[in-house]
Amino acid sequence: MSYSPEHVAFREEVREWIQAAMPEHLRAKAEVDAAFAHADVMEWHRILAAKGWAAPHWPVEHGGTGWDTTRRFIFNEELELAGAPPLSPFGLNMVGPLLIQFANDWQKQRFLPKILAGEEVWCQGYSEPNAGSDLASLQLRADTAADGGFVLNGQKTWTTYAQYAHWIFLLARTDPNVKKQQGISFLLCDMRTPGVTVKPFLTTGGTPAFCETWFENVSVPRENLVGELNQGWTYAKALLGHERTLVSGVGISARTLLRTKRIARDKLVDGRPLLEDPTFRAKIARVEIELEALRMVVYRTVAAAQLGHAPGAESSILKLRGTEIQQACFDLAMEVMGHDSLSWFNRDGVVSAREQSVASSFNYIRAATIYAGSNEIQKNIIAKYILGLPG
Amino acid sequence: MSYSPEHVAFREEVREWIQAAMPEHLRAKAEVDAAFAHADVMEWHRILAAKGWAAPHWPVEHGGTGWDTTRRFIFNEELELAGAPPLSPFGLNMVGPLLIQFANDWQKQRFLPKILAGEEVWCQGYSEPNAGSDLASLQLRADTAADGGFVLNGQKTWTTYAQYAHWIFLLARTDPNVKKQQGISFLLCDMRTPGVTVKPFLTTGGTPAFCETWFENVSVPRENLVGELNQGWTYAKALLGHERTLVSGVGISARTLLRTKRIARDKLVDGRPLLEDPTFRAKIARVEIELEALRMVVYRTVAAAQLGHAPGAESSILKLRGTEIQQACFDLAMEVMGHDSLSWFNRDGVVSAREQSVASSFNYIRAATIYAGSNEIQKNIIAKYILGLPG
Amino acid sequence: MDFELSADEKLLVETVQSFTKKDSPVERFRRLRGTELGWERATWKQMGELGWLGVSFPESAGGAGLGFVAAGLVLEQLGATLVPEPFLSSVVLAGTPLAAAGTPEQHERFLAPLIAGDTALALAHVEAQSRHDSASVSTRATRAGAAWRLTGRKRWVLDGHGADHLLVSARTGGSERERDGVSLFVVDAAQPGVRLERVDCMDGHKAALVELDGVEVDATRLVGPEGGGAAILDLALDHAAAGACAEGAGLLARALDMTREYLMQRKQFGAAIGSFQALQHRAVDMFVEVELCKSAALLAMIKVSDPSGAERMRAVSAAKAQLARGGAFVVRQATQLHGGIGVTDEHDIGLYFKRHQVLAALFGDFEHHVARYASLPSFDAHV
Amino acid sequence: MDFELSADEKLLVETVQSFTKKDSPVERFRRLRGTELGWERATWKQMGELGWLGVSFPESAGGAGLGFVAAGLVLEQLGATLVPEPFLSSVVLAGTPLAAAGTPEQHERFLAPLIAGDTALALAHVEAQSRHDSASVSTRATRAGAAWRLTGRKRWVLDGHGADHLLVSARTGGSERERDGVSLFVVDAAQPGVRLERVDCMDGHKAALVELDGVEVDATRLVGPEGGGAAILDLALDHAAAGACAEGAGLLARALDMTREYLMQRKQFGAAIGSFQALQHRAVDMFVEVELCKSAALLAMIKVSDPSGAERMRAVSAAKAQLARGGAFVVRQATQLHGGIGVTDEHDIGLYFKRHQVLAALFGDFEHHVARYASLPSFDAHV
Repeated sequence: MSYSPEHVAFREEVREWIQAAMPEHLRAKAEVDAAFAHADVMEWHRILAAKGWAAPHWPVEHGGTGWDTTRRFIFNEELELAGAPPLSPFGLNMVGPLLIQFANDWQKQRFLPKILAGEEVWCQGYSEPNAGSDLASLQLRADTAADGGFVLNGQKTWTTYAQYAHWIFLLARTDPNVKKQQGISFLLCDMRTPGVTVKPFLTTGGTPAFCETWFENVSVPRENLVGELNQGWTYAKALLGHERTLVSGVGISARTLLRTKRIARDKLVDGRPLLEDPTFRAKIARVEIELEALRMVVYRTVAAAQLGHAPGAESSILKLRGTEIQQACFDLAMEVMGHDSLSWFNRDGVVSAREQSVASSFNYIRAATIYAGSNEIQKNIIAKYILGLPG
Repeated sequence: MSYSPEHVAFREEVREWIQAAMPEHLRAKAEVDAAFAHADVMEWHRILAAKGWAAPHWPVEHGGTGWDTTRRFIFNEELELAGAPPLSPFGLNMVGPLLIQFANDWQKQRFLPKILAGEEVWCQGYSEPNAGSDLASLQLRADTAADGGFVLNGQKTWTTYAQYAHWIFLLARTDPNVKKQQGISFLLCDMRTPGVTVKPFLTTGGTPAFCETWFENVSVPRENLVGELNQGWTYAKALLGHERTLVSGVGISARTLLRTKRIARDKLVDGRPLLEDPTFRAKIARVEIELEALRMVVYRTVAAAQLGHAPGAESSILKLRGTEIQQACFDLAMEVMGHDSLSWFNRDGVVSAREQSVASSFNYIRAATIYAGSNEIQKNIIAKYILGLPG
Repeated sequence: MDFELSADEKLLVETVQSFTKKDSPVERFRRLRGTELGWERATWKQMGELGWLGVSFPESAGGAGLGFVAAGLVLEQLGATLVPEPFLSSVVLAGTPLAAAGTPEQHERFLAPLIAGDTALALAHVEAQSRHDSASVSTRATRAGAAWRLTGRKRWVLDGHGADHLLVSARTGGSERERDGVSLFVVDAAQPGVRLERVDCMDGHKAALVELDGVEVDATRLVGPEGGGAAILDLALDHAAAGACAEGAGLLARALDMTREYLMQRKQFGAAIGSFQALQHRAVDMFVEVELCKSAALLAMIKVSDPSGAERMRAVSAAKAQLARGGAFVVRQATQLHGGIGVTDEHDIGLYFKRHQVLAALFGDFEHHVARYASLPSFDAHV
Repeated sequence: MDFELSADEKLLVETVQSFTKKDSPVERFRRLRGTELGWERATWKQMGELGWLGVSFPESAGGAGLGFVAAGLVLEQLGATLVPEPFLSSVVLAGTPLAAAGTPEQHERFLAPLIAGDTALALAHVEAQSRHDSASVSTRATRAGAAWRLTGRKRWVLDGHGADHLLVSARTGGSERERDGVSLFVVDAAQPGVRLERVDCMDGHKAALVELDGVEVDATRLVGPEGGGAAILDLALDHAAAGACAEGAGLLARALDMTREYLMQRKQFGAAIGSFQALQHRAVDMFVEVELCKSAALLAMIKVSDPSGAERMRAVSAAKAQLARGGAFVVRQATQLHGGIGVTDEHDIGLYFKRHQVLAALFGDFEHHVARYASLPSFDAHV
């Protein structure tokens, strides 16, 4: 729990660099917790990439920083405290590590540098209308073509930010005649290939985050098959495990609590800041205490990783409780806003800049307990694999 | 929601009668919410019986009062407000109504008057060590004897207050060769028959409420079979439904909240009553609000019954939420007591008389969500029969 | 004790139900939320003709005199399909103070056309600093001869963008948050000096920001006694809160139904997901909260007309707190159990989620009503 | 960042674990709770000989100087099987202020025999009106020449019935609740004027009511500066709270294990009840709370020695609140999932339920620690 002098110095270095490197217009948005546009995110991605800090967790030979786990943790904390735009996870955190682990050399060289540089944007093609929690029952067909390549037909859904993506990594059925987990392959598909249609649709947050993506006779060359044919489920499962620690969202929650306090500080009720109300303070404290306990779980996970240990049982609760806390944070923000919580995408100034996107996020954050393996599925997994309860 | 003038006058009559009829030593206990002994309960039972008010809900021909549902409701509210000892439910509310519905004339004449008068105390023999939630798998054998009577062998558990009981009503297996629900009969057994052994044991509340009861070659005459042979499950199910509305415990909860407020009123923290603390008031209010909503469900159920309607869907939540609220009330009482909540059966005066039994009840009340069909079983039932969700 | 509906009430419920089913299913709301007004004047007129808008006003004020329960029953049905017409905002929130405190002439001029469905009324009482305190009014009304001149800013005037008249709270005396000195005035929305800006609300409804810049009204526009508006506003807010509970009860019951249907229809792992015990028990927990919300709302609908202010406040605060907390559980779990589609704008459940959130926030939120409940004399009764 | 245990710490944990397994399983507690003392002096002596009682005291005070984490690790293991010896009350709660503020002579006289397991110490600080406020002290200490004379009543002196020495808070100056003016004195339990009454606690532990009637102590019995006892008490209470969290973490982890075992072994409807999804998910919810309690407790164990009082209070209050709320969920569900046998005194789970309740109530309950957490400067950091 105490940092070495080197780590303290590192924190200083990171903080100063962020302060210097973050462009004024991004800083202005961060200052009031405004929502970042896709272009903002990519701009910041390229700034980090230029510094060599876009993917600290990647191996050095692929452009990682070689930092120890504590440094990576400090780096994330500082980004969070500065309110920097969170980078898109699909390339850096999802397909990237998977490629590093399972792809061949050509694939690594073709894809990793552009992910790192923020030159190619990725999205994820897993879920289908009838394959959500029961992902293994997916039906998107990848038939083998004469040239050994694949022809895709079918539909993916919840392909978040597909409208911006150059590439999609997807699970497709390459053998319909075996047990459902066994006939699945992991493919990379250029979104600009003829036959790919993307239809963004609104989330309940009123933002076009989700897409449906159709594939009609879409050609995917054989070289875009990752790993072995029909082994895609294995790779995906490895990735899902990785995603779990990703979505604890301790940073988002901490940022949202701070934002809530700032709104409460500025919200004068008959001349007195709402933040001084003991009832509110206690309500916020109750959530913050849970978050602190969860943050300690993250610390322990990070420390164990630092020592080369596999994540312990405690890490499995990160997605579960982390997403519940994210939601509780936005509940609080809405409550603090009072009547202003009603505001929905009105012009600047109707509510304060800091409040502008709260209602949207409050709605969208309901997805956190659903995506990346719903919390019910997480509980099934923990019951079975950690508690060892009978099937 | 408004009472007729007749109902208002009735309330006045009941209130005055209780005030006059309740002996001083019972009133003194009620005043400080002290626990009532079995003898206290039976004394009060006989006073009510002498007035003809022991079983208002029974048909007039069996000693009921003929009151409409509203009057019965008012009567209960006044008993609750006076803190009168709650009568034992096993005779009056459980086996009594069942006998009225299913027994033959001889049985009615033999048993009902003594239940009413408080001359014979009853207990319930349903659960067994391996038949709890899955009650139908009970194994207590009732073999047919040469004279047509039965011979009981086996064990019942959770036979609450069996140590005081003259009679037990029980479910026994009379045919082991059919589907488990079908070979069960409903028998009445004299607890003084040779071969019956009762062993009381302590609850976590430190009180000897529970018993285990063994039957070793216990003779039960044929005349003590209620209804038809092997039809006992049907009768028991009817009774379980009745028990559900009984255990909502709105009265207990209201009384416990009042008690909590009184403790908080008397608990001076540096000269100021804890009841004035806004945080406590809000905490109590949150539970009281839920209780008020539940009370309204009771009102609606009562009103529907008044009009001769079957209990609606809403009545099914009474046991579920009612028992959760009972527990929440004791949580509050413990919190208010602070350090004094530690006290466990110490001499009078270590804590105030009103606080004396709180910790015991706080522990024992955990049973409320378990007994009378655990809340999990209730949820299974509601999911299936009310929400119509698939098996 | 009798909670059976009267023949009149039963008929009313059936009529509204058949209207919502045929003429205003959720798709209608979905379509209208994108329009400028958000609702339709023709439908409003139709509601007036059917007698719904005046159903709870006393006959002396031109209403049907069926009591507030009748309005609650209408709202419960409207809530079930998210009917967008401004019944809660216009009839209950703004109409109640006018009916209760208005003169016969004011009833004739402002309430009668509302009851007929010819006009809409809005209550302009929220200010930037006021939160849930009806006496926190900084808008000022100063005398200008026999007339009054109003200056100030109001926020979140529900359905104010489509209103013909605004009932405005303004300070005619007293200091900042004093209960004495608040007065109510009817202002024409089209009057000089009134600036209305339409704003969008989370739930697809609309509201207005209102600027009053020396708006002049004559003495006939003062509703209730000069300086005695705070009590009238409290009455209005309690009626609106009870109405929100009624609408909420209808909304929540439908959200539960939709969830139940989804659980039976959606298949994963080769079975309807409604066969999974953990989801079944969740659905039961939702059912419990819905029943409690319904019961608490009914009590509030009955008691809101109680001559004892304490009885009124007790029942309304209990119901509103129950709507906020129990209802939040219901819509959150409804969303969760719908899975991915539950968080898309394409599915209706999100509309129910949003409307619940707004109903829970308006007219005093959870903490406000819990604190008020705990401050009533009844809380210390028998202690 | 490094949460690995040192070799010393690992050895300590293993030693305590093997002791609890072999020499003090739950049955031992069950047997001893019915005895007058509730624990055994021979075992206490054994613990002293094993070096556990001084593990966290500084070497300057005769301890092993391993830091508070070591004491926490011992407590976690003792909590798992409900070992009844007064480690928390005597070593942590009463020992901490003596170690922190005592003179070398006082260490020698009062701490050394405690560390050796020859004596037990108890802290007498609770009074009828004091609740969680260490400065609320009405017991008075007045000067009598070079000595002090103590008069007052103390309640719920944990394990005071078996203590050889009492550390008593008494007011030497200041008014009612002033922080200045509280002093600490060591009193012999057997001294004239000291009346101890043994009382039973819910969790099977014992405490004492203490009456001090002009008890005379000389100046060598004053611990810490005259009038400066409140800060020392706060330090003691925070250490005890952190210790309660550690003991609680061990207790909760075991309660979860017992529940898991029961779910796998108990059969109903022809299957282990642990195969029912609703119960599985409940067990997972318990698991989550246990992990959070463990993590929060570890943080408190580390930070309680932080030179910054604010850091200490923040971590301790967070952990104590988590123990109270999260832990309550765990023991309540553990009871519920055990069904009928869970509410009998014959089954161990009820013992865990009770001990948790007491640990949650002592040294500041949920509301106290939430309010304190919210009042710290860190709560407003960066805002």
